[in-house]
Amino acid sequence: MIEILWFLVDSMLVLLLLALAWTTCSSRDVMRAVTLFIAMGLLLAIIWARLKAPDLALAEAIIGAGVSGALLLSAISDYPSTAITSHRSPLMHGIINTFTLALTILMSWAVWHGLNMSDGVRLSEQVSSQIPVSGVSNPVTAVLLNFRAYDTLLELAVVLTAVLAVLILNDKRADSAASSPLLRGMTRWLVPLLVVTSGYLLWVGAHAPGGAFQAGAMLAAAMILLQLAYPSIHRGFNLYLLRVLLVAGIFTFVLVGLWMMSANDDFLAYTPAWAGTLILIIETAATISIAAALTLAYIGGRPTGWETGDHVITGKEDAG
Amino acid sequence: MISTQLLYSLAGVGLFAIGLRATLLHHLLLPRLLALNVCGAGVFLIFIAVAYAGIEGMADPVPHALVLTGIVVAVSATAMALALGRRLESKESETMKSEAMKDE
Amino acid sequence: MISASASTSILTIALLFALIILLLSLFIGLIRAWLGPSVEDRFSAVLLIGTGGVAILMILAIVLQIPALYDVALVLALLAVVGTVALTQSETTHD
Amino acid sequence: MIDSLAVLAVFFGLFFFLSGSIGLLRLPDVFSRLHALAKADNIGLAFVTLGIILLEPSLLNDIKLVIIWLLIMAASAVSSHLVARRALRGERDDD
Repeated sequence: MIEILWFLVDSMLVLLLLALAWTTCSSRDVMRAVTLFIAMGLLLAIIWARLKAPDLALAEAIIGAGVSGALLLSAISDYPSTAITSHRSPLMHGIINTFTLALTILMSWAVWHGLNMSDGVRLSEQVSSQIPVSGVSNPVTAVLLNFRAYDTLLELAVVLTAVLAVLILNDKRADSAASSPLLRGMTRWLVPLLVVTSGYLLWVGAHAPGGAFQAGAMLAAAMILLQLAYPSIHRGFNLYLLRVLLVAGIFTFVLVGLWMMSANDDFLAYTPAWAGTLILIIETAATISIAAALTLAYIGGRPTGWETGDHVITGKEDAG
Repeated sequence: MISTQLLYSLAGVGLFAIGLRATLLHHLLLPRLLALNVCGAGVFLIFIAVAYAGIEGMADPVPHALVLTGIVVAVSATAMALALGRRLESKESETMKSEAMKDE
Repeated sequence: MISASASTSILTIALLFALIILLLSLFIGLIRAWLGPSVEDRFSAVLLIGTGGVAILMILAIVLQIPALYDVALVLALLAVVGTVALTQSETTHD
Repeated sequence: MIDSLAVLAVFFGLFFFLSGSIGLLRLPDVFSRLHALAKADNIGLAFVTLGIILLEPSLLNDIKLVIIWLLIMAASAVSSHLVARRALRGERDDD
């Protein structure tokens, strides 16, 4: 009985997901596509929760539903036409459809075959045997910042490269119109709440789902909300500080790595006794860098006065 | 448990296929980016479905960490692609303006 | 002992039924997102998915015994606002 | 006993969710649809939260659940306002 009900729940989730994906991809209007895409992000967060991946559910709820939705929506105004039309010929249409169908069948067979093969050595056993020396008790954080710290270092580099490209390519978008007083009122109590939640996610990441990425994206969402409610707030940014914050994560990471190399002969090989503290230090710096990067990506380019550094001082303190 | 894994993996394959088809069909940047993101979500779903170990069991944390990295990289790549598209759009409108000037 | 586990499984079955009904209600809401006709109609469907998602996450937290899902529900409640604000503040009005 | 009370509360909340989404589908314009949505947001989620609080033993998580509910209440009020404002603006543009 319970199995059948679970199966029903699973099939409804899958059906909803596929329907949303299909309508997102076949929309004739950009606004409709983006709205459905945000709905798909919300649904994906539920699916990660169902598949017992709460870390991912957190990240998807923040990034999929909040940050990337806001990014795409602000980008809509960059394009003069929002009607989606396909310029492919009927023949090309047929070729693409056949190709996709063939690929789908091939991949389905591969997945079916792969899942029916005998279980090899699962990495999860190795991970859980090494958790006690990792300095944290949340396995995902242990993998990200201890066992596979290289990956995370390079990931921060990828984020930095992407935001550098954004900064090189464009000036920031024109300020949008003023917002409603109710929104500004809500922002005043919601933003502190978002910042506190971000700190909570950073702290809790050591022993429960959470961590630097979720916390950083949360902080970025707070900045995006501020930007939406007070469109001219970016004029108050301290641009020197912003530059420092942008590279703080990767700088701290490399510094810790080199320090540990002098002690343990290996880059990023933490001394187990200090591992917990070191991971928290790295995560704090990474949180701030990710938040700064995503905020700049949302603004869409260089803030006013980025090259010269003399920005318009409005008396507002920099928040991030 | 295997049926749950199979169901979600096949859904991931379906998601990937839907995204791929739309990426190939559209020619505007924004819908293409959306479609590519749908593709990525399909890949993530296959990873997490394979990591799943039943209602009672503990899921494998390694794919979770990989996909977490993937989500952050995907959003950065999207931001970069949007910036490229915006630059392209402004260059195009500039060219169109200067051509219109020449015609007059 | 036996009666305790029996009542747990009855509870699980009831909560799974609740999940199915919630998903059904999301599905009905999504039809509105597909039909439109105006942008605002789609937004209200997204709002419904946000609230319904919070309810689903709460129930999943009990059924799967993962208390961390309350955090996800909290984050979803917070971020649904950011998403809606981004949607309503965006400039385009055509559909 | 507590379990059955909790399930009762959850299903009572689900009734509002289901009627909210049916309202979203059936009602004629954006503003009445938003009104239907508010029922799901406020009363529906309130009873689901109540049911989950009865099932959740940890006091800390109970507090978290109450915070989520309060957040959703505030968020739904603001979001509905923003969506309705946008819809009104669009109507004025058409004239």
